Amino acid sequence: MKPTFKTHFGSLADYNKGNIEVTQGDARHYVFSNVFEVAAKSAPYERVVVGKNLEYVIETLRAEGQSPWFACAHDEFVIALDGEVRVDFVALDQSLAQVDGAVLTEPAGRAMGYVVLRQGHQSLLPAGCAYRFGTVEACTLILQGKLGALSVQKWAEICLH
Amino acid sequence: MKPTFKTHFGSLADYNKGNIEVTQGDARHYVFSNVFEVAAKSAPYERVVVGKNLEYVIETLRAEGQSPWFACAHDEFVIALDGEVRVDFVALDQSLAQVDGAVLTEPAGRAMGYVVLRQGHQSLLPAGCAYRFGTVEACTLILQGKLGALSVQKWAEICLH
Amino acid sequence: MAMLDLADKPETATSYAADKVQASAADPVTGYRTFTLGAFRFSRDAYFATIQWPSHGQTRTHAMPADAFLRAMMRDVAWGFFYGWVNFDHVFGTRNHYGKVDVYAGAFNGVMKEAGVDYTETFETPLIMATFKAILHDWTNAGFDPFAAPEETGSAFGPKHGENAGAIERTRIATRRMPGLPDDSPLRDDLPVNRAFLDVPQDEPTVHCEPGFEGQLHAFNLFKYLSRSDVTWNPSVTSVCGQSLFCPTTEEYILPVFHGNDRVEWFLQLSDEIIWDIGDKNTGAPRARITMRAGDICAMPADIRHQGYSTKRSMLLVWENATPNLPRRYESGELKPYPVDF
Amino acid sequence: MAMLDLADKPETATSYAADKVQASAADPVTGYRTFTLGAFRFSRDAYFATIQWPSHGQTRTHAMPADAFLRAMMRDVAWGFFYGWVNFDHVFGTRNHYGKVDVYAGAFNGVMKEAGVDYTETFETPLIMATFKAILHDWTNAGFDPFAAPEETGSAFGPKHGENAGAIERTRIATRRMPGLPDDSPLRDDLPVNRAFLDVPQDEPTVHCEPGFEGQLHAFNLFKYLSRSDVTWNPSVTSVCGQSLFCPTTEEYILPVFHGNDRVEWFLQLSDEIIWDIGDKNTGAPRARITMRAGDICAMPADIRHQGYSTKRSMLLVWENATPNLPRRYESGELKPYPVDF
Ligand SMILES: [Fe+3]
Ligand SMILES: [Fe+3]
Repeated sequence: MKPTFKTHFGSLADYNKGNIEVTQGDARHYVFSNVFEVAAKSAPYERVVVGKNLEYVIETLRAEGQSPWFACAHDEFVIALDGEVRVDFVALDQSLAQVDGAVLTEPAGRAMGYVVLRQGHQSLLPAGCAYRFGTVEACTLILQGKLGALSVQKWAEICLH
Repeated sequence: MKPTFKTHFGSLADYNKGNIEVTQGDARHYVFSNVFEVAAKSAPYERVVVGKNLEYVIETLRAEGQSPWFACAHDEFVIALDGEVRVDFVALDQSLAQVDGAVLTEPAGRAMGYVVLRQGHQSLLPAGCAYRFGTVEACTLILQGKLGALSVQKWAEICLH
Repeated sequence: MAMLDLADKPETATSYAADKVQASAADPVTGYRTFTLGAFRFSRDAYFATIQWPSHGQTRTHAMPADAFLRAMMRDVAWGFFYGWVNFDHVFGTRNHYGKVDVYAGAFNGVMKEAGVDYTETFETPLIMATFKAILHDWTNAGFDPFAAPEETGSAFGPKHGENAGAIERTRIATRRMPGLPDDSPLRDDLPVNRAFLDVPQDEPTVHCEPGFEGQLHAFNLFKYLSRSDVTWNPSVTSVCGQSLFCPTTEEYILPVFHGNDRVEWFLQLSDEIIWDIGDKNTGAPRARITMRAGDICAMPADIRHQGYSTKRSMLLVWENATPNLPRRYESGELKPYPVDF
Repeated sequence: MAMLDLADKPETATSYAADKVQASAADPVTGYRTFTLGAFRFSRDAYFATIQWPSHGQTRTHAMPADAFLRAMMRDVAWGFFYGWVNFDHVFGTRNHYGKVDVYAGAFNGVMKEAGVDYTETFETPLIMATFKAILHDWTNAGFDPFAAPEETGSAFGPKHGENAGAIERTRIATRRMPGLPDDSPLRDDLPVNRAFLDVPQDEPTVHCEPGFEGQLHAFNLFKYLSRSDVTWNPSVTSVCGQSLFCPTTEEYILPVFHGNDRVEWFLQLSDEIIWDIGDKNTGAPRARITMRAGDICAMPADIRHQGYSTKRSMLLVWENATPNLPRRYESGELKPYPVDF
């Protein structure tokens, strides 16, 4: 018999958060949240930290409409989890201050081009470029980067405990 | 590929005793012996107890030459483990005292017949009959019965500890 | 008599509680039904059997590979819940009260018990028997025999495909005195010799009865009988001396349960080798590892659980004691957990 | 860089210590060789892998089903001993010291440690790598792929028959920044889509570069890439931000090891569901059971071990941190075992 499989991806509108059954210890130590739930309950393009490992972070964003321009002195990566998002890139004329994480910017420089990401697509956000997101319909992004001035930590609000 | 299997039975002359690796507790509690080793080191037809569960026992015997006549008020069972043994039976004229375990007897009664057991053969030793064993070559028997006057307990001598 | 002999009775038990079994409709994706027994919930999917139970208002969950679960449940059913504890693994199991059966999760796992996330519920034997048999029937796919050694059967995994009622419904005739006697359980001459016992002699003992004593002497080839066993880890009675039962069995791969006895049990290794992992009965903490080779005999004390490993199919004589009230006598401390002081 | 990326280096390690591997001749009955590494002895038969070690002048023994052992050892080799502890089961495992590796038995089992029957020996990485690879080669039969899900491969059991070097020797190109970039690891367009991911869209993102910026923008379909993974429970790096590594992997059945990390690790469930059994890192005692569904993210603290269950093949993003000296910083207490206080 040939089974047919249905792959379950989540989305802003359709996620089913898991849970923790604790035998010993504190559920807080697992820092458990759901990126769709976090994105659903956050402001558009709020960079909410859902994972933190020393100075490194995973942020989740609700992409909705046009974002401001971001720029970052180091590589970041974005994955679109549940919808279509366009990312425009600008090569900055001036080099960025070497700080961790993204900053807001009004980019001066030449347009490099754009990528259009759909479910499961990942894009490099190259160091030293400005980038902004735009969507027709709201969707969820995760970003790999470093904790920065724009990172929002609201663990007690988002995590199981 | 078709594997060929070799089944390993033990014998008086060829046994390979196992062992106990204790993590917690006392090896004595497992009352571990080897029936071939016990039989090899015991007198012919000594009924050495190797298993005891309340009043019930497993005895091991080295069958060698002719045994005395035994009789028992309840069923017993014998298994020949490693050689040929003949068991002769006599139907006793008088009924036996209702005691546990076998007793020695000089049987008065009619010969019932005999069985010849080889490796792995099991015989009923019916209640109320006399029986004796005879072999050409020494071999090992185990008996299922009850603790009786002829049962020999020498646990410290036979068991791992 | 012996729990072992209940093996031929589940049919009856099932029939009279079958209407009480709580089963869902078949899942549209996996094809398996979900069962509830009291507050326990049993579900399976392509790979796993999942058990759920309530604890402090939360649902607790435990999963086992489906093959391991079915092998364990097959033994529990065939043995009529056996003596004492049948641990499917370190979390889930049953405890026999002979007429009622406890089903537990975590209750005999040191840490889970201490953390208070364990759960036990007691059922009438016919209801749990009917439920467990219904689970076995629904969850066993064509080609998988839970009684067989892994090398001798197909996969238990995948979505539901067919069934294998024949494997599950093997019935056994109880032995009263010794197989082959008139009105007693049959010998196994029509079963084939197992591939691992092809070298076991198939001769029969000589039985000579003098005139007038016909049928009063009886002997058979026990090793031949065992070489034709079509199941693993499933003792059956071959001699009965009062409450003393010889229950030999053939073993290959891993005993699908951790058996925690409510009395002392003895093992006499008839052929080849079995390794036993011994754990504490209440917590599961390791106690010992015992290697038994042909001719070795040893006791399983009443305060441990044991699981065996046999690479080459081997013959094991399990010796049980069916004396009534033993669980109480061991629990009260009247009887020591080990059988002999020396 | 990341231990994960050592996956393409064992060949080298093997070659330069291959002459130091201690192996017996093939056993005439089973066909398998026995290996020694320091005081450890590794043997296998039709069903089991057996590990022996010395303790107080006695030999201690532990057995595992051969399939479970080979699946665990395959991961340990492919991961280059990974971060921290790779527990093959509750008794045996390895601990990475990055250049040297501890092999232990019982040392991270609460009861065995307390009873003093544990043993640990430290080896130079090339020697243990060469030995483990030699064991994998000798003990893996034709038709068994230790990287595959049980539904996708044959049996590991039986006497030695053939080999499966292809499965064992899968090599991976280390990712420097992101797969598909020039001079970086390749995409997986030539691998077939796994049977469980046939419904995963295979479209590629649009990448439009303005003149003069050709090759400076880069995107790919990560879900497509994962849908074509031919192994299970084997993370590989798909993006590198300093010491931060995204290491997604596809999971089916049971993670063959209990991983005890020497740092905090994060999981982001990309599709379907995984259940994690969490135990104490030192004793193995149960701590929690975590159900993760698509979009769930959580941390694995540095003081636990974890083993996952995935019935439907799922996509899991493992997030690792390759910052140097982390083990020391966690062990010294400088860093708490969990990543966030709230
Ligand atoms: Fe038992
Ligand atoms: Fe891990």
